[in-house]
Amino acid sequence: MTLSRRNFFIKLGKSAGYIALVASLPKIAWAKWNEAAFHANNLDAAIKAKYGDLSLADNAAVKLSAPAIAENGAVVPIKVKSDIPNVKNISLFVRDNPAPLVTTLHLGPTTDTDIQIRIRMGKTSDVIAIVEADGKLHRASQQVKVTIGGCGG
Amino acid sequence: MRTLTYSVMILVLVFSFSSHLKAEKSLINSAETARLEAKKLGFEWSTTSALIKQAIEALEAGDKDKASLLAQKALKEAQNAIKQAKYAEENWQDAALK
Amino acid sequence: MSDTFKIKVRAKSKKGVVKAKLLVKHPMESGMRKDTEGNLIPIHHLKELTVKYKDETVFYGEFGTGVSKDPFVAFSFKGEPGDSFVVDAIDNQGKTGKAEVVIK
Amino acid sequence: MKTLNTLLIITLTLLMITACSDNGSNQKIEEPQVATPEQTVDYQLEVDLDVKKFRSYYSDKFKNVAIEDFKDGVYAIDEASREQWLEIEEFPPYELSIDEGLEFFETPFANGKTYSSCFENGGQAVRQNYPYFDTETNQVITLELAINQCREKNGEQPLSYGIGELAAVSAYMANSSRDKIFDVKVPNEEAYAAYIDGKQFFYSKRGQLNFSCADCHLKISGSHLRADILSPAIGHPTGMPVYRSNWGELGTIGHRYRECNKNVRANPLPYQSETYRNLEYFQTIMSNGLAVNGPSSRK
Repeated sequence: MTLSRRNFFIKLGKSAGYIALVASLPKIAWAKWNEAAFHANNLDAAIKAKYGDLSLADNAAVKLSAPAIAENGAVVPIKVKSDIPNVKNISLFVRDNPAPLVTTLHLGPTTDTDIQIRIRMGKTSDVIAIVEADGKLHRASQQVKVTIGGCGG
Repeated sequence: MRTLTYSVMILVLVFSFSSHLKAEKSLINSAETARLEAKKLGFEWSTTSALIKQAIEALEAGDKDKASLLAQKALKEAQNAIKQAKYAEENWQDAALK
Repeated sequence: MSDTFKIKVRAKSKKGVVKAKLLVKHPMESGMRKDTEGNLIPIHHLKELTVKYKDETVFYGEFGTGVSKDPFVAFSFKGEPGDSFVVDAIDNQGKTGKAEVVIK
Repeated sequence: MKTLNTLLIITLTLLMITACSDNGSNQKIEEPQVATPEQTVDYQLEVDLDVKKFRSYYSDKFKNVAIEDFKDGVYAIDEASREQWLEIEEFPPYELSIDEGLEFFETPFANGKTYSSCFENGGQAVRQNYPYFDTETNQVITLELAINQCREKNGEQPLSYGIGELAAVSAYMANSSRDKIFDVKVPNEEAYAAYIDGKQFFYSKRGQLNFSCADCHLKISGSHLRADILSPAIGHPTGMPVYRSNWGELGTIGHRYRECNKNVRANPLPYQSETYRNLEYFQTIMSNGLAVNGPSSRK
């Protein structure tokens, strides 16, 4: 439903006409933050709000790297890489966070599917990366253990 | 910390003219004296002043038993801290690498 | 509090691919934390960040409170040393951050 | 977690009670030893012996770790957390503090002077010389104390010692000193007394949990305390100031000392109190030979 709006930005890069439009209406870009998806309080709802009914399947071509045991849940380094062609965006979810959607990173046509980000995890949970390409969703998951520290070593 | 010392002083003033609650009052005073001694030695525990504060509050609320129990606990803590300081002073070298 | 926040960027090109690393100075308040007086600290997080290289958007991120304090994000795109790109960011309180970066 | 917590506390409290009652019964009565007066005591020699023992203790304990790598703290001894740390160090959040520190460092005081006027070499690459024992005022001068002394000398208000502007200035100065080697000296008897005071603090049990610095960071360093791996004490000061993810900000070594003391339920001493400065002096001497790698990031 809101697909066209979501992909608006990426399309911008491909069309000079749209660039002219965005130059005159720069605020449009900021309207895109997906409120429903970020406010969803469970994983399924967040994915649904983000991606609607696009087909979703695990795909080993999505390389998610996350620590098996997070040194500190406040700062968990995550990497996502893939050689799947035509990737539009990558979303990261933490299943057991109060709001599972952490981020959506949209990639331009010349941008590699190779990102790093540091995320927060309240407790041990699955981390899920979803890569959207050609109208399909490709998923990789990994559990990250979060232990509560005492003195910090 | 200042408020605590202040409230202890108030307490002393309020109760010093009556023999009422004398035992509890003096127990709290002993705990506070011991705490200050431990503090001077640099070994005060972070838990002690809260116990004394609670003891004073309990006494003000008229709960003598609770006040007494808390003051005793605080006193014991402060005494242990002083012991700890003395023990460290005399024996720390035993723990050092040989 | 200032209406802007800082963005620090490192960008190096190697064989025509720019590795860009961004560090954003931002408290990333979850809206669930309390201050010392027990009052809830209002939610305050980085929301959107756009990277433009030669008038093309090469990267655009949406962020929620699940991102760490002082957010870090890295990505790669095709670009040459000496060229520059622009980073624009905004948070949920309307504060903005901007950086112009020359690729090394 | 709460039950675990309680259990730990109970165990430690029991330990503490045993230890404390032992203290009572085992009081040693010894004749105080009167040292025969000597012409000159080479205090530096005594200290160098201590350094040697300290280094070989950790080398024996962590056989795979090269001595110079202890500057990386806990990440020298634990591979899994090292990997995550290296990812963070790729672009660490303290980089923002270094920039802030530079700005503060270069902004003139009201009298037109800057911090650089107070320090050797304009304040560049001097971190490794701190703390030092000032033979004129007979006290340990830490970098943070020197920063505030500089401010006061120039008619400025001192900064608070834990976090914020002072920590940022310290971070900037440390960063300009990267890879310089610590070589802190003990020049005379008074300095040796300060060193011994710091050493005594390091080995003294304190707090409700009855732990000394040495208990955690020497005897059982490398083992787990709840989810934390206890860092070796060698290399503690090299990475200061530190951006701790737990704090979400940069703090000084004093900030960490106070936190550590609170962790064992001891009332922390004031920032830059003589004892904390002496402790930093002792700890830095124990880390002599290691390189400055502050500011650093820790969990």
